[in-house]
Amino acid sequence: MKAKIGVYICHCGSNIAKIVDCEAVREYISTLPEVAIARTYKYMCSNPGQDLIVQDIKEHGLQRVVVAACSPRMHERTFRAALQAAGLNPYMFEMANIREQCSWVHDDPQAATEKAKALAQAAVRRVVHHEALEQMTVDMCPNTLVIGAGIAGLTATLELAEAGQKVFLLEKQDHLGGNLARVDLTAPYLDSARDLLIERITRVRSSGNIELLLNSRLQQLQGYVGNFTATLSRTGHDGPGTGKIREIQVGNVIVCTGYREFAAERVTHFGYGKLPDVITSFDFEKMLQAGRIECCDGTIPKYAAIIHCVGSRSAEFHGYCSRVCCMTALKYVHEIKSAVPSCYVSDLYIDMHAFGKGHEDFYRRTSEVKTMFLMFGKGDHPIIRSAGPKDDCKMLIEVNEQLSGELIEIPADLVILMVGMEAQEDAMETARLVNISQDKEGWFIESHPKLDPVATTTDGIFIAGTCVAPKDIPDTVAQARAAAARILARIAKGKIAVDAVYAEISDDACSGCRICNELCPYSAIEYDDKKKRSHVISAMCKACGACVAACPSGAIKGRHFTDQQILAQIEGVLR
Amino acid sequence: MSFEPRILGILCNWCSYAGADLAGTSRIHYPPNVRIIRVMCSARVDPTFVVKALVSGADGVLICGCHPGDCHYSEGNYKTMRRIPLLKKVLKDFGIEDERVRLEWISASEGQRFADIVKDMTERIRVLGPSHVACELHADPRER
Amino acid sequence: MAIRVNPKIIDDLAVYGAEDVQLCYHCGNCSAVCPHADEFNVFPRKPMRNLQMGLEKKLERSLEPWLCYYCGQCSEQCPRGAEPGETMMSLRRWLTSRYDVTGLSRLFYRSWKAEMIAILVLALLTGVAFFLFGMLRGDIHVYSGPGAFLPSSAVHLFDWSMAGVLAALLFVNSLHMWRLVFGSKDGPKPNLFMYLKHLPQLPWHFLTQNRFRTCQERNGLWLIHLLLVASYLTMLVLIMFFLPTMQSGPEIRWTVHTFGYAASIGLIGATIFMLHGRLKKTRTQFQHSHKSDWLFLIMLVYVALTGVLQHIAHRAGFPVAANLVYIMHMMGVVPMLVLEVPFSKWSHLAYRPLAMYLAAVQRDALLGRSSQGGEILAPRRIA
Amino acid sequence: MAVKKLQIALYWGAACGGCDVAVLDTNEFILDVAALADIRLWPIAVDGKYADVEALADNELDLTFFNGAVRNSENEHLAKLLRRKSKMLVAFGSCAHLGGIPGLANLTGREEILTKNYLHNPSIEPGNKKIPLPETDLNGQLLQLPYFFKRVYRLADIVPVDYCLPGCPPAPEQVKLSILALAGGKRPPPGSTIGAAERNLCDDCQRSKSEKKIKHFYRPHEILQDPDKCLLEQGILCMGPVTRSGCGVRCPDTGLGCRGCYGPAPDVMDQGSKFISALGSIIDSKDPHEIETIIAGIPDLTAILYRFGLPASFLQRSLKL
Repeated sequence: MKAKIGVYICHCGSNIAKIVDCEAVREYISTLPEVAIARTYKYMCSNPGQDLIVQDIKEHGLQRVVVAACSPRMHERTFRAALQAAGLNPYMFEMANIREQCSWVHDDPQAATEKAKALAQAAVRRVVHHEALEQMTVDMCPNTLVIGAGIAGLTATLELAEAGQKVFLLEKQDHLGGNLARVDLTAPYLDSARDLLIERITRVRSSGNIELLLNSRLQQLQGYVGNFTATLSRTGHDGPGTGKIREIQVGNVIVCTGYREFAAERVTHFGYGKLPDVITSFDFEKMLQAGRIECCDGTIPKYAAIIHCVGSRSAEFHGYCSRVCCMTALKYVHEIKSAVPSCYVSDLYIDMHAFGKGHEDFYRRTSEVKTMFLMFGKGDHPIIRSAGPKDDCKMLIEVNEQLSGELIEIPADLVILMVGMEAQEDAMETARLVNISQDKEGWFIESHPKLDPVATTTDGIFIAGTCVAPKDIPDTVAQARAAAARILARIAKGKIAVDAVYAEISDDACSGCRICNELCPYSAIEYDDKKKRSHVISAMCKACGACVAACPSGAIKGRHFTDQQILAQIEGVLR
Repeated sequence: MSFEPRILGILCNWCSYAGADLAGTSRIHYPPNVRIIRVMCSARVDPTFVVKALVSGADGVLICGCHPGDCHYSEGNYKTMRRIPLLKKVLKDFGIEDERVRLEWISASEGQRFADIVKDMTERIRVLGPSHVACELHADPRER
Repeated sequence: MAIRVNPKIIDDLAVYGAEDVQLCYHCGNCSAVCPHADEFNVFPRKPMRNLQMGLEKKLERSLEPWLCYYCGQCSEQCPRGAEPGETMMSLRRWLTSRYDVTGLSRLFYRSWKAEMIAILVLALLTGVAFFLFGMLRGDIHVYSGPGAFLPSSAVHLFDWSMAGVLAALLFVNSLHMWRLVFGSKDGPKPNLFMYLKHLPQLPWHFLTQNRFRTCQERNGLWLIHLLLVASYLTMLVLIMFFLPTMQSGPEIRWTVHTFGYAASIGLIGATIFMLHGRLKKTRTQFQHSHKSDWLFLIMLVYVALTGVLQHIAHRAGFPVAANLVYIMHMMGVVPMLVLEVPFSKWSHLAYRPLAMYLAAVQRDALLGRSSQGGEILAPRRIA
Repeated sequence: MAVKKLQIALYWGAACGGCDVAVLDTNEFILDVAALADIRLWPIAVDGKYADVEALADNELDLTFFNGAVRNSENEHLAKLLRRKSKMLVAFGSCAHLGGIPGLANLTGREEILTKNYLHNPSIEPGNKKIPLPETDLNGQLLQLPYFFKRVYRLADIVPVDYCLPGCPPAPEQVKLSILALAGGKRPPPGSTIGAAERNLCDDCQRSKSEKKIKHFYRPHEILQDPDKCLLEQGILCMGPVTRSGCGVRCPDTGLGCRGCYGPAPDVMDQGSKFISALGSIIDSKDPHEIETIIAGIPDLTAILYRFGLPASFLQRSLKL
């Protein structure tokens, strides 16, 4: 039975028509036996364009549709919706990309038209083999697992709990607050970190919907979006029930495991660990929280120096900028000047990144208190040596100052190293447990850096805060709330549609060779010992097709990307 | 008229197909000899597709995937990284020039790189000349 | 060898008027907009940088503050309000105090009360001295001619001796300036030929302040300044060489006095203009006025006015009044010349032309050295 | 008159005779066949001549087993002749079904084969180094020889084939069952493969199968094998996963990787390229250089992948002919 196919060639205004002779393509395509109707139109993606398709489906009973226009990444969803509106299964549709990959990139009209004909014919040959596919819906467990109880974890947990949803807040340490708990004041408005946290921690402890699990770690995560089973274990050294294993059912997971500060001793030329008065930013925060700024021997420093980009923006450690240390350094200048007005503060930086709200004014106010700002080159690094007996300071910092072009020596009694951010040491393990990937620096990879920053390619796993990339508190809180909001939106829908495109194994073809079993990065393929057959969990399958290509008995069929469809398309495009 | 090679391009949806689209939006011109089909991941490319393309008259096959480590499905391109060399080792025994089948890593932001690779491959295959794989495949066995 | 930074310098310079220099974050707009900055003298940014970092040695050796005529464009451009123009002005004051070997200049700039006391004491001394001199030798009723209260010959002698002392002081300080600029061992070493080649620049800049013209084409301050200098020089010549005729007879000797009147009008007019400008802050360079600026202008007006009064009194036939005003005039002139010229703002009449001259010599020396492969002091391209 | 006996014929093209022996291996069963049927042509066992076959009426033969590939004009002639004469033509054994071992000749050129065998062959005395030609004048008489094709074809490339009975040689058990099935009247759908299962060897292979991550390939004699663990997992190239079952897992049971003689599974179009896909997936390395060394460790990969099915593959032959 010859399938009735409608082919629509789009002018896209002049974007395609300028180079590709759409009429010639239409004529050629109409000669193909499988094609019932072939039309050209100015803007297929416009409403009248889509109505054209809907009318043809209704009047001529078209069973399959091909649109030769822009990239499927652009309007495949639009046209599928049009088919659905006309009552035809949305997967009975194929697009030929004759704009981004033809008219826009070729200047010879004749060759471009020939190519457009081939691409259109390939789509027709492929769509002949398309099958109707239905989207599966799975019900959604409303509980959420939040990993990490820093400012991001606390914010996300409260957002969900106060919306009436059950939340499991998992924290590997024995206290809440994460890295923010180790900080005294925050830049640029110098409000106290303690106030930010205390308010949230009290609300977390008093909320009925939150189950707080301190000293606990994620052991294993199985299942798929809406139906995860998380196995947790308590790691507390003493506490009751150490090592106790517990299983919980959750619908979504938010990973906000935060960051680890860069180990300053790795930078040998700063002498951290050898020179007692060279301390890291977190050591200085402890001093601030204790309320006294003093050198190791208890004396008040006459000269203080702050060095930026320790471990960040450097070839041998981390290339990225850790974003928060510049403003934190200026915060330290303010705190030193207010505590010890007579102290001369010098600030060694590569570039002053004052990009956020109120940062530039903060930077200007720091200049007004006569801080000596010294710029050193990106590849260069200052060297700290202890001073001689006749010097009036403990240490001397030698640096190749860029703004004056001079090699200078700076007196310093106290040197604060602004250590950058690094991925947590267990980030690799966390990533493997929840099946998300890491970039080469160890930060988790988001689904789309601009359009989808809090989701990951693994459905149901969200990421927020500094575990994604270095960022300051406002961005972290914004991401935490974004993740929580997306989960609330899903919970509100109740059901979750699982994509119709996935792989499936036919039982009578599978010979149990198990070659496909560990190919799947999402472990969506299980082996049934009794029946000696492999089976794909369709909800977890992301339709990458690795197993479909690998199955030596051709038993795995990639829905919407079957061998038959692709081979037909290949033959069609090489006509 | 000089020989115009016909090359099949099999591009992965998340990186190389997006890169080819970027070449389009940035109006980076390249020869029209490569005709692209889209697969979800380069791991979906079965070497049988490449062989089928060669016997269906393709003068060259260009397979593109994400750079190792960037794969949308985290490990897909590693499989391609192993299948294509295996295939090329076999094709050599069939007398098919090594440059007719080519594997390249192209990220979604490398429109220019995709155009350059297409230009380079088209020129190399134009030099190699048409592929004889398809012709006299089904010819009468008796011809001398 | 690394140069030691001195964070205290910036506080010292605040006294000389550089309040906002720490706001500068080195965008370089000021140097870009300055008509006189070039690859050898990147100012005002470089001096401000040395000032921020407290590189005293570098500041001392720099001629750049003198190359700036404070047109004020840089301060208008500065995104951070760091007033680079004002900083250069304060650096000139600091350099004047640095060049001065006696240390008085430093004292005067640091506390204007000390300067006021010194002026008053000196004024009283001169007043008493002249008065006694006049009472002993001459008749208060006689202004000029034989038996005059203050005979022009005596005043003449006094003027010349004071000029000699002044010239000596200025010469010593200028020599100190030269040593600071070229004395250091790693600095450029000009040869005699370079000194001679550029020698004509010294009188040229002294008389015309030509550089002031190029950066002033917008508001004509150069013309007024030129008028002031011309008037001052004419008055100097008249007093130094034609004092007897200036002082003689009640009738007006037009051949000399016309110059006198023109010079006086020029002096008073220009000074009033400057005073008005500073009071009303009409231009960028008049926004901040250091005490030494006020003192300098006030004394100039006082001396000019008393000079005119004394002349009128004498011509109108009031010899006693003329003599008294003459003493008051001298009570103004002596402190102005003795204190203002070598130790305060007026010393720029010597240092500026010398700086232009030395800068030209320095440029040749640097070009010479660079052709022998030496490192040019021009800004290094930041890698 | 007596019920007409079954008219059957067996012929061998470019073959080794193993398939005919396989028919004999059915032991006494062959006697029952002889009783039931008239064997009109069986060059290896019966004295029928070509002329007798040409004398037959069309479709007079009920069943013909054609084993061996089509290598020269004589094989082609007989293939066409037997097709005309028989109702049911069965491609018997790997050579007829896929091209078999002779098919490997398609990797080298005709001239190369003839010069190697007739000129450089060490066993030829110096005087006799001559390449036989299709027609030679031997002292006044015209001597004709079959024409030596440029490459080897499977039977299905020359004439339409009703059934394929894979195997090199087909298991005697399968031969018996096939004869009974075809003779017995309840015939499977035409064009299908008989005497083999629908699934691959792994289905019948008793070895335990678990995670497949191969760092290095070995030839069977190079390692001490674990008798009950999957050979592929031990690094021995076994074509089992991509080859139809039905042979009783003869090779893997003896510690030798399956050689793929039963041909690909029903949904697989090219046995060699499909196994490349599977093999590439289970090589355990992410580093291009390490991958290179692992692949270099496989001697003569093409011959292993297409040992029996070269003419049946998409490419069919090397371009070096």
